Amino acid sequence: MKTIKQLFAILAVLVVSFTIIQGQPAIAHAATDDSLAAIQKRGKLVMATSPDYPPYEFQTNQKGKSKVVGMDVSIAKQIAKDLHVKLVIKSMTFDSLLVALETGKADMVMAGMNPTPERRQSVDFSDIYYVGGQDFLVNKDEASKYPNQKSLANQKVGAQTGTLQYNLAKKHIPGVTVKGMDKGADLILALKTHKLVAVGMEKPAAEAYVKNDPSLVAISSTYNLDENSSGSAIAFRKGSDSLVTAVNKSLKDIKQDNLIHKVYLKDAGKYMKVNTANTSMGHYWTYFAKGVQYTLIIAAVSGVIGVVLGVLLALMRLSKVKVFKWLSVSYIEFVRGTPLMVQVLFVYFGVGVIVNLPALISGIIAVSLNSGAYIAEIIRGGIDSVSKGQDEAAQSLGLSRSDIMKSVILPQALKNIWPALGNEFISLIKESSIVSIIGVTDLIYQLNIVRADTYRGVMPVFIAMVLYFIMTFGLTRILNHFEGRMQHD
Amino acid sequence: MKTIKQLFAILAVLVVSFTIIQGQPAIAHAATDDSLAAIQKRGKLVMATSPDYPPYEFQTNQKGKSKVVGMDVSIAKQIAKDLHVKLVIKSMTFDSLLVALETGKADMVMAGMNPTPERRQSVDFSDIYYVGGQDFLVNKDEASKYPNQKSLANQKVGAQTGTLQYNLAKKHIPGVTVKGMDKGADLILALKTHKLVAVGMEKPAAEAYVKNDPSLVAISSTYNLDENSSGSAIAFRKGSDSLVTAVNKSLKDIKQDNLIHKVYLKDAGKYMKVNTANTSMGHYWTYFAKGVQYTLIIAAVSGVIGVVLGVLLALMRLSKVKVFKWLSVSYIEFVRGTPLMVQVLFVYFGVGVIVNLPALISGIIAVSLNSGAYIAEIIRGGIDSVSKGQDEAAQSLGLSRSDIMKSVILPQALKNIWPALGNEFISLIKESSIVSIIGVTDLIYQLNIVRADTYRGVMPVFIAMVLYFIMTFGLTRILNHFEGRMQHD
Amino acid sequence: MTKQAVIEINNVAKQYGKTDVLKDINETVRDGQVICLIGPSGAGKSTLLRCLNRLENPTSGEIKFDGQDITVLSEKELGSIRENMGMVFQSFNLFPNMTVLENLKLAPIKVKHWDDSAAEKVAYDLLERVGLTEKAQAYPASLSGGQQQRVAIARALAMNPKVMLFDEPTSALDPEMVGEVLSVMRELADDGMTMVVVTHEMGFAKQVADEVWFMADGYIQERGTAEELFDHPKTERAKDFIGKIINS
Amino acid sequence: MTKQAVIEINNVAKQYGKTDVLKDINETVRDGQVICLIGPSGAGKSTLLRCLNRLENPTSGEIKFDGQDITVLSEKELGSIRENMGMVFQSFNLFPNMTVLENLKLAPIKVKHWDDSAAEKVAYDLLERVGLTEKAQAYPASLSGGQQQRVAIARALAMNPKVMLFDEPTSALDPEMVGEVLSVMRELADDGMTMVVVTHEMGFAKQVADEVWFMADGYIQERGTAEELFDHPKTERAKDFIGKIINS
Ligand SMILES: Nc1ncnc2c1ncn2[C@@H]1O[C@H](COP(=O)(O)OP(=O)(O)OP(=O)(O)O)[C@@H](O)[C@H]1O
Ligand SMILES: Nc1ncnc2c1ncn2[C@@H]1O[C@H](COP(=O)(O)OP(=O)(O)OP(=O)(O)O)[C@@H](O)[C@H]1O
Ligand SMILES: [Mg+2]
Ligand SMILES: [Mg+2]
Repeated sequence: MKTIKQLFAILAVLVVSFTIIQGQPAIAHAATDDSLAAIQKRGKLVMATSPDYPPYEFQTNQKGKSKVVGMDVSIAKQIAKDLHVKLVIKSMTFDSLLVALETGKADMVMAGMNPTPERRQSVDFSDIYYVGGQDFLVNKDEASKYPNQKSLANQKVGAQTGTLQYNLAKKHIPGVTVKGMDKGADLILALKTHKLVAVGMEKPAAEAYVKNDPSLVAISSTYNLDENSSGSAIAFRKGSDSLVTAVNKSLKDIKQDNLIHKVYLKDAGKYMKVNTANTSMGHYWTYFAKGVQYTLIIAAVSGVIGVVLGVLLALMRLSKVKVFKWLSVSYIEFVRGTPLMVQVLFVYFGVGVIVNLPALISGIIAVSLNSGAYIAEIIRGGIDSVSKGQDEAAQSLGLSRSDIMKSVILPQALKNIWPALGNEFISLIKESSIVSIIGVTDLIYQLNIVRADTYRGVMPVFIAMVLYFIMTFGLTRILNHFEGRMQHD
Repeated sequence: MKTIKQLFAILAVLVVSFTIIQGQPAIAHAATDDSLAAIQKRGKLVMATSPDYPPYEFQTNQKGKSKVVGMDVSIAKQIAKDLHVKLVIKSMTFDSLLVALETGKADMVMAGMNPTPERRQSVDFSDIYYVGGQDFLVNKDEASKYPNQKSLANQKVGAQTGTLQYNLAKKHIPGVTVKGMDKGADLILALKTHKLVAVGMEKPAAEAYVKNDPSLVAISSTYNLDENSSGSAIAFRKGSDSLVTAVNKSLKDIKQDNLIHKVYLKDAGKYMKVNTANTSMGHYWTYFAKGVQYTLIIAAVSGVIGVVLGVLLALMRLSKVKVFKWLSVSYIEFVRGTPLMVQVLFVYFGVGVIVNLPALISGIIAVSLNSGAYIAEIIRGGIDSVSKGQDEAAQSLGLSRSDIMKSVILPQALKNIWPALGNEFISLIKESSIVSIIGVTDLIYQLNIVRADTYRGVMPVFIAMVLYFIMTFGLTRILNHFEGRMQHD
Repeated sequence: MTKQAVIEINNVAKQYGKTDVLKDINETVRDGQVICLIGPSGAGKSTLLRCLNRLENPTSGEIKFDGQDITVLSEKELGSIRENMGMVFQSFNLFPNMTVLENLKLAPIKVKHWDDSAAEKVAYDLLERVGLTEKAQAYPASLSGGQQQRVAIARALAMNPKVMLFDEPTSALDPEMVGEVLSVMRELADDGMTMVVVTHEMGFAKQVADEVWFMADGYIQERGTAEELFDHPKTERAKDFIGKIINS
Repeated sequence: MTKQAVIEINNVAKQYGKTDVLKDINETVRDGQVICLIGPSGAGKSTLLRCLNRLENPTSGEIKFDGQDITVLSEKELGSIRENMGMVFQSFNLFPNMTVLENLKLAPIKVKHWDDSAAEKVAYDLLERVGLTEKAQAYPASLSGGQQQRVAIARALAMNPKVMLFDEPTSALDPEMVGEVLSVMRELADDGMTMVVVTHEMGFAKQVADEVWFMADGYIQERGTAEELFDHPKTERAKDFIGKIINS
């Protein structure tokens, strides 16, 4: 994240510089620095931030109301207090922050921002108030075994693929095996399940995890990184010397009292705890509900199409026209001989070449085509299961082929295949789970989102499992009910 | 990639600086600049590079021999020619390049390297020889519709998640919907299937794609980026002024003749073509072979464990001990009521909490536990299918319960369930595809790798499909053979 | 005066793959005759019967019904022949998804396109004839074997056929139910119905049959009245067989 | 002098759920007697027979075999009783996964722990007795119904039982095969085997049975010689039933 933020910031600066050079009316680059006076006159200090980077700044829900909190916010409040003004917080995306500063929409920017040389060219920075640095998370029960970076030599260490942490670990820990994964939650899980001994992470993030999970501890890295790349400072419009000086005074006091570690981070941690409490499984029920909904939609639609297709294929297979028969047999055998997963990929990518299909439609098509083949075989089996005597009795009464099918064979076949058809519908619910691989938001997909969001590995899986069971079990019951009503004997 | 490379380089520089400050014996920072003379005396120019960044530099296989080629290599050759020396290429990881330079292991570094201010602090750079910039890939048939960045307003544009391109597009194209995906190949596919109208990409990468795929064209972006972030230059040890001057002269000639675009990139493209030719599906057979191997291993091992488990569960279900019966029924119903996919996740993450299991073992356990439940039902069905008369006849002869099971019921049951058991084994081959989601290198997983590697979406899927069909069809044949041999009547 | 021939079987042969089931059958069934067909299992009795209404098609030879060769009829034209030939099976073959009444009404409505009330009237008449009026609304599964077979006979009669074919109508029945079915068949014969019956009920054959045919190895080996055939069989094959069934 | 009682049935009743199938049975089978059990379908004949060797356990009452009450035996102790009571079923129930010889050898080897050659000798003796020596290596599926039933009888005899129970042994057979099975049974009776036979073959009953029991509605309604019962049934129930089976 930080990496991307940095890049963004660079670009933002470039764009801003460019804009200025182009002759846009630049605001208030006063030669005489009235920055502090102006604020005190207005009575409010506008801070721009991007609240998606706990514990620096993040949103929290309290009694249904969203609020920006975090270490940076605490510091800003202290500064505003020292300046005897009110603090106003403006939230925006990270890359808009410096633009907001330049265009006078904010007086300062606090967003865990590193005072890189590029940025220093376009804005002023306060003193560095916090040096994040790099940590490793390890399991508490192994903390004595892995007390420091050195002890990780020759071990398995995880990091997000393509991040600074990944490369640092690879480069600086001798003999290490660095295991890259995409999601932070997966890394934590792998750590907790002892698939990894440590996970490299930026210090504040690591500390956030530790606060949320008592079974983890953070150990500091001993990478040598320079403060400008890893420390955070407050950004101001160029030439806001009086404001910077005032703010630095506040920061100095904050540092002297060690407020950041003693109070602000702890407070932030508390909010994060609240966040976590709010985000217990119950809190995510909408996610699961959406997943269940999609799963049922896919199963239902595919089931209906599958039956239509199945009847067609079964009639083709029983037909006397060789080509139809052959087509149907080939189709059925091929579909039943290959996994649904590969069929889903094939439809998504293959049919996609011809027409542009959303993932959901692709998924439904693939599942329908698949179940059509199975249902065709069930129907054929059902027709075969009606004793030959029934057909002969009907024939010897002089009934026509189509009357025999309609009045004698099919009604009995339907009764006979009802259980098999029911099983197929139940399979559909289960097999629709496979469409998650192409990004359809079914139950499995939603489960993975919840897993990533809550850092909890097993619980969402278990809940999904129970939900699936409820669906299949419920359907079984419904089908049994109808089966009972079809009995004549 | 470039983003990561940059970060790496920064760190490398930091580390190198640190090392030097610590008093390590620094090599040959001669006050008098003999850099050029030394090279000419030795008669060879050592270039360090990291050959994984086509078309800048990359490895190519020709007649089985691996060789570093690319635009940078062509330029270096020209430089060496101009200096009347031989070119020696040393391959290493990107982050070791500047270290190699500082420690005298190389005379220059060419690796599509951006001359950032940080780097300039520790090394000297030549003039910028190539400005990569940012491109968009669009479909050739829509090229007239989307001739430039402006035309992409309000459209769907793709980029790799978390990259510069993603953020640039999001920020600078009005009304755009940026669709992030993990893999380049998936983006291209989405583009070609018209799920996207354009894909943002670094210019050289975009050009590489265009060279490989005649249905795509690249259009330049109009982002304003500064050369130091997007241009490439050659790095030298600090103070190599004479060498830099000589090299700049060569570069100037090269630029004058427009050799880079006219010759070098085209040559690189040719090699990439060769690469692509070599990497036709046939070339990837080892990937598919490995996938088939793993798929078969998983299916076979799970099948064996499943049968053992199935017999156990079936006997428990038929036993008179209520607890056994209840346990078995609950297990079977729950497993059959939930998708294998969620079971795989559950075992991988759930059982992983207790013991540390590799993905392959987790996958096999999940598939075994799953098939055990189905096999148990098949076995129970088989035992039920033996007519009650057989049991009564055996009882009335005075045979003991266990003798009846062993000599009368089970042999007949086995014959009856053989087809169902066969179907279950065939299902196993197909269902093992699901373990790919936890990273087991089965056929589906391998298919995805090939897909990413070859930029070809449908072909690998199709091949995997055919391979699956061959496996299931082959197994069907084998099973039929054995079934034939079991017939007494 | 010999009555008019209803069914003429000329040189009929039937093969399944390489096995000859019927070898060279030449027989005539005349109006109002009751023929009993006996013979060991596998002799080809069912096959011959099923050839008569084209449930099977003979491999060669011709079968004339009312002078018309039915072996050359297309699938579509068969309906009219089959209307005139009722068939009753060993395993009853009632339609389990319909009530008794619906079983009886189905063919008149679908084939003869009668309206529902006409079909219902005939159905009730026939149910009375077989003594099952009170079972009209029952499903076949709730009936005893004997009752099912009587319904099956009524169902065949609903089409008002000229000939009735019976394939071992009582051999799937419990002994105490055999009588009720045979008595229905006896009444039918007394009413002058032309019948071909595969059966081993010698008592029935002796009482009702105008002619008994003994079939074995794909040929009609012997033909005669019940007394001639049961009491004085001429061929060895017939002697052996009749010895066996009387012996029990 | 009345022979010694082999089986004594005292106050036996049997319920399935709420339906009373056997209501109060009190009978005795003496050494060497042949009993024929007749009665309408569902009367409880099979149930009574199956109670005799504890394939079913009576709900109340006692069944003594050689003076020992078998209704109180545990599952394990039943083996010794069943060795002494052979049973033959309507549907033969040969083990299809074994040859004829293996069918015959199984029980002697597994239950009596004979060695293979001793079992084989006895098996061949019995096959000769039922006239099927040449089928020793055949699988049941390749035999006709009559042959299968004869093998089933031999298999039961291989345990050298004191009593043989038959449950409609000929009713699943084609008519011409009934004779061969009945003649094997007749020989068995002539050799003095104690037998309880559920059958409707009146000829067989008249020739062989010492006593015929007529069963209906869960009771033995009437008991007597075959002549008494078939020709002069006393109860209405018996008259009706016997009328039906003679009528056919
Ligand atoms: N569809 C068929 N395909 C092949 N062989 C057949 C077919 N139908 C009958 N057969 C064979 O034809 C022969 C005569 O059969 P058919 O049913 O006509 O004998 P049956 O005299 O009616 O005997 P049963 O008294 O057992 O009914 C038998 O050997 C039988 O196996
Ligand atoms: N296991 C069982 N559970 C419930 N009811 C049963 C069971 N076995 C038999 N019955 C019922 O007990 C009654 C007597 O059955 P049983 O088989 O003894 O009659 P049966 O005299 O042998 O008749 P059949 O001549 O048809 O063989 C029948 O109504 C039957 O439905
Ligand atoms: Mg027949
Ligand atoms: Mg019975």
